[in-house]
Amino acid sequence: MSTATAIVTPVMPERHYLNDNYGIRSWLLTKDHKRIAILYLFSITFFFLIGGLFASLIRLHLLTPNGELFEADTYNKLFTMHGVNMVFFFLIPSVPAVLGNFLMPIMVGTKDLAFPKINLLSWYLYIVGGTFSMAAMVSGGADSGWTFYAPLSSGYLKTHVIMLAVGVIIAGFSSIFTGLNFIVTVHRMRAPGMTWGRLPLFVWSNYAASLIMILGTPVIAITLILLALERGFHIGIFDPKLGGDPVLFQHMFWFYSHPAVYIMILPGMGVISEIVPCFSRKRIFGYSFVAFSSIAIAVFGFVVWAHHMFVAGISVYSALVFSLLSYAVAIPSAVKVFNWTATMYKGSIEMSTPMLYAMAFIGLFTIGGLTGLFLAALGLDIHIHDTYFVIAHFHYVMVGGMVTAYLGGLHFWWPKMTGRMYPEAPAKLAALITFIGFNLTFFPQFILGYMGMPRRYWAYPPEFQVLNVLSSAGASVLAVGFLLPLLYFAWSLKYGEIAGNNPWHATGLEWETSSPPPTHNFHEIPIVTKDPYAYGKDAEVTVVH
Amino acid sequence: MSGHSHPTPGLYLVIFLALVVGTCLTWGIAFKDLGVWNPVVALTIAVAKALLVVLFFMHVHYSSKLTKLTISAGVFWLMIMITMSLSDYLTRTFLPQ
Amino acid sequence: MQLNFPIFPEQASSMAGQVDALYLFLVLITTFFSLLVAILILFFAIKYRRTPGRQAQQIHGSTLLEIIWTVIPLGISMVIFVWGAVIYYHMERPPSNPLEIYGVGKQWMWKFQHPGGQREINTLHVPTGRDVKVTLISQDVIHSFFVPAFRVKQDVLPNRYVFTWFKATQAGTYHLFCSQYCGTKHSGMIGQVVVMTPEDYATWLASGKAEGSLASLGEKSFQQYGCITCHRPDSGARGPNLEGVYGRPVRLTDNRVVLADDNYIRESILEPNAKVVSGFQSIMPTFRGVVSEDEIIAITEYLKHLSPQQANPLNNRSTPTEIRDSEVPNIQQQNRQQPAQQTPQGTRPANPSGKKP
Amino acid sequence: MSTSQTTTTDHHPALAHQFDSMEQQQDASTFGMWVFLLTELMMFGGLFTAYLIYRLKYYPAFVAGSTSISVSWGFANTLILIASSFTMAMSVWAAQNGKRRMQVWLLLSTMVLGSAFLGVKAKEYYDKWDECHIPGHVIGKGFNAWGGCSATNKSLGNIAEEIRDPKEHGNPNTPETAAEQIARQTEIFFSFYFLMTGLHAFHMVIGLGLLTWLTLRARHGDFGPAYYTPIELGGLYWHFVDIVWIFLFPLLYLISRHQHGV
Repeated sequence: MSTATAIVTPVMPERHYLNDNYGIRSWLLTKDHKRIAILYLFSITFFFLIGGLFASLIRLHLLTPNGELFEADTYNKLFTMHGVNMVFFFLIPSVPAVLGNFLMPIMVGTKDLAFPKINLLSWYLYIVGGTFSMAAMVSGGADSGWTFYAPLSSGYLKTHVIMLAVGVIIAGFSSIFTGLNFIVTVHRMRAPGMTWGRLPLFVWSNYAASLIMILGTPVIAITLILLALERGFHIGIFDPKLGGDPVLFQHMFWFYSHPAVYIMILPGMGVISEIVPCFSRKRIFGYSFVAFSSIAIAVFGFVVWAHHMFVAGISVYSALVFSLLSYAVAIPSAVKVFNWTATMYKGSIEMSTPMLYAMAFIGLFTIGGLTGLFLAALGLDIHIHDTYFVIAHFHYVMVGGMVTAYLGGLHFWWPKMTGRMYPEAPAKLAALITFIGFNLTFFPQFILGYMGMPRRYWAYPPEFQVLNVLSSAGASVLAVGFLLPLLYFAWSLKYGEIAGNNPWHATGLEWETSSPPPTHNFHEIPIVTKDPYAYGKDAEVTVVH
Repeated sequence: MSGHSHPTPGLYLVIFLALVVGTCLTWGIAFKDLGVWNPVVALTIAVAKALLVVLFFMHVHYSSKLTKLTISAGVFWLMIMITMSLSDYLTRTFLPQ
Repeated sequence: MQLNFPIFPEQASSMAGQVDALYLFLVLITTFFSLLVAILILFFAIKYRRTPGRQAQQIHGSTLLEIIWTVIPLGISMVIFVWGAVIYYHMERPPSNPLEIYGVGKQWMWKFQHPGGQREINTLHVPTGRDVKVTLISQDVIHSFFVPAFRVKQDVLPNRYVFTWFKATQAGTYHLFCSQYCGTKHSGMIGQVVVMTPEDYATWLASGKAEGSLASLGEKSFQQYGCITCHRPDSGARGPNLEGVYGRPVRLTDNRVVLADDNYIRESILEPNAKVVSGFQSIMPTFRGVVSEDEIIAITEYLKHLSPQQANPLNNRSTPTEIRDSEVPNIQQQNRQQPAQQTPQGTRPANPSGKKP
Repeated sequence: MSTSQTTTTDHHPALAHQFDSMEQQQDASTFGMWVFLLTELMMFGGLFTAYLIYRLKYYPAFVAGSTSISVSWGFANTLILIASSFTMAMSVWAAQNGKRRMQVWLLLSTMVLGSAFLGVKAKEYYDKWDECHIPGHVIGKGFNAWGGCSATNKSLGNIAEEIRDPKEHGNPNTPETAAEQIARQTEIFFSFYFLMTGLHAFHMVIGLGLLTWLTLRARHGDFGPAYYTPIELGGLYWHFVDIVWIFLFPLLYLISRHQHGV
């Protein structure tokens, strides 16, 4: 087995998962987790572009205060479809279903996930769910907002809410199956010697996210089923006119949808925990604290949901409890940020593209997380709830955090997935453009929100225009930053440098196998004898065959 | 750890009879007026029956700690959902003074 | 175009300063920690950049550091929690002797009713220097009453009264937004809050074209819907006498004691069988779909005037559980035998005016 | 498949390529099933939470609704389902001990009992249809807690019965009587009744499908002491569905029965 060094020119392996067999059937009926990851990569990119297109139209519309570009109904459909596409069809599956699917089995040292057929089923469910949501969109759209609040969505709107809800329910089951596969794989499929203390942090964080997927997602499924039934058959569950309670919908919705933001961010944190040690040439600082903070976030994430409902008419005492618990989630997040920072201390830092994204992540996530404290503080949340402050906050976490981490991870493992390097210069440029565009887009929204501009407004008072124009200008920069990688990734498939097994000289089992890996990941199942992130003088020998 | 040992048909039969008795008990007690205790008793019997099914029919008594942990986690999360939702509903009428 | 570019909202209520203080404190915290992390990252990235011949120094971690950066954020966040909770508690506590205004939200407008009978749409006039309590309800979906300059917001629910209160300090005109997405014209469900000095406000009240006070409107409805035929003070009444009921605890048939507040009265009109007063049959028909939210508000106001000493029931009581049995007025003294079978006529109120709503 | 020459040990035909041994495969599959049942638990849990909140809110209506459904059928169904759980557990035992014929017979009896359960359920649903207790105004003849559509009123509890009022229809603005309010609120009870038992019955139908497949494989002789994972997983699923019913029975059928008798 050749270890990539500066002297030996890397070569493509003769056979790998991409050329093992050919034809459309070999892809659509594949049970190989790596191919399913590639299928996911293409499909979530599609939904990301659709969602991004809607975002651009929203920002374009908000250039002027009086709602001159679209009708109010159209605008409402735009933000609904933007939210649904991005949350359920991009953010939730992004890192777990693409990078996680590709890497989890390799990282724990096994040939595949525990249930390859269920893994494929999960992709098909995703596609069916996506088809429903697209169908709802092309047949006229839905304007319930991605939060589907009853009784508006169940009794008042005349759009395709049921179809959209069915799409989300089906996509939910896709995510359940991914989570189930990850949990069983981590528990039961680890290579000899791969103890829990030797698991890469990417595995830990995906494991934590999987816990949320399997425990939370069924609740959103049943909630949306109830909503669809109320809408379709006029049975009274949430609509007060029929005797229901609209606040109950919010409880049940946020029981999933709050933890769901950790489904989105936790795997992203896992990516960062891989990139930072690799490009600092240094062990992760406080491995066990980073690992357990993921689990802590997953568990605490379930007991804070009503902080989305402080003004919704919940009990005062309940609000106090939920506010207090919300701070419990902030602590493990802070622990992670400090540990990543400390990892860089006295490292040997190489500023390549994944590292740039990781650094951007740490900074933007810090802002996103800290502004979460504003929203958890009861008296302050009353004012900024449902304003652009909330929008800015969660975009800092979701785009500044999650999407940045996803892009960083994609760059980091691109050579492993395709066997070729992406071009470094345009990639660094794209990272920079994304960073600038992102801040320009979303920072003004914090101010807008505190000024009192409510979210989901088709028209707004003129004094908010300057900040909105700034934000829209930033969005156009951001769009460029997001489109560039599409171009150079495509270019690299043909013209990229041959990567070799381990272009980053990283540790971890995925770098021990060839790039791209063979169909069954390893020629021989590895026996693990070293801690993860064993950077330093014995870095090159982590695996004994 | 009893490894792969599993219960015998005799034990299954005993469990089955216990479940039947439990069901009859639930049914019988439902017609006695126990005040607020009616649902409590009914649910206690239901929990006991469910435990019998889980431990023996589903072999959890003979399974690994991981399985037991998995089930406890499920029950724990269900309780979180129920109690924390109710924490809102049951304290709504209280206003600060 | 004139460049109108504020970055901080106006402060026009007694609460605004408190909220802003917490906000600025958090801005400081955020700036400090964001800068700390950003500077550290950039400093490390430059200082420890990869140079030939220099190796990274392996450090496994430090439990002491982990404890420090767990405890410090925990401490800071507890300060924020307590601070935020105190403000919130203050916001949720109803003021004593406020000016009571009722608001009804519907797709896509706000309707307000003043105690003097003045009605407004999408505009709310309030005086400075006085606690104003706005009791809110929605006719359809969830809306949210949001006045940024006052830093108040409250989701307006269908089927249930909620309230918010503020004390305006600055005369002026401020935005009123609906901040909970409520359908097509969500962003059109806006209005203004006009804050006036008490003198101007008095002038405005006097100039308003009110058809009589809210309570007198309520009295009219009370008669029009035939409530008066059963809810009479005499001993032959089929329903409880409502004089003096508002704001008092009442005992129900199942021996529970509830407070006869706005929500209870509304529920009793719309779902009369839900909480029946002890000693009475549940024979009252429901007025769901018959009586409008505005009329319910007026009737409530009328009942309030029938019990003037209890105009603000919630101010002198902490929780319903503290109501002692001795305090429960005995309004079932006129308890009489009900015939087992009611005739259809008997169950429906007589309609003296003869006109159906 | 060029590089899959890794497993050199005994290769059972049912061993999937990603597992090293049958033991690992069984372990992983059983654990996977449990994780799946966890999601099922949370899904039913959402319904149970909502049920609980409305039960607290509309207790009299829930009593009226509950007493209108036949406790005898519910009781019988509970016994049937418990018996089917017993035969299911026994069939797993038979598979583990290599008793092929017994296995098939036990699976078949489980299916018969499961179908009997669904049959009873269908009968109960039909009765509710007949009494116009289908909530909503889309399916059936519209909800009418009076059983008004078939003019026989045997359904509501005595709260409504005592003060029953044959009010004239037509004017939507006529105020409802007290009895009608309870009747209207029982619609929520029936919403939950149909949702919970419906979701449960849906799981039963899927379970019957699984059992059919298992029976065919058992007849084929696929299962024995060395390999019985599918039948064990089917058993876990079936028992879970049984447990859900163990809770549904008291929650739906037995609300304040003592007030009203059988």
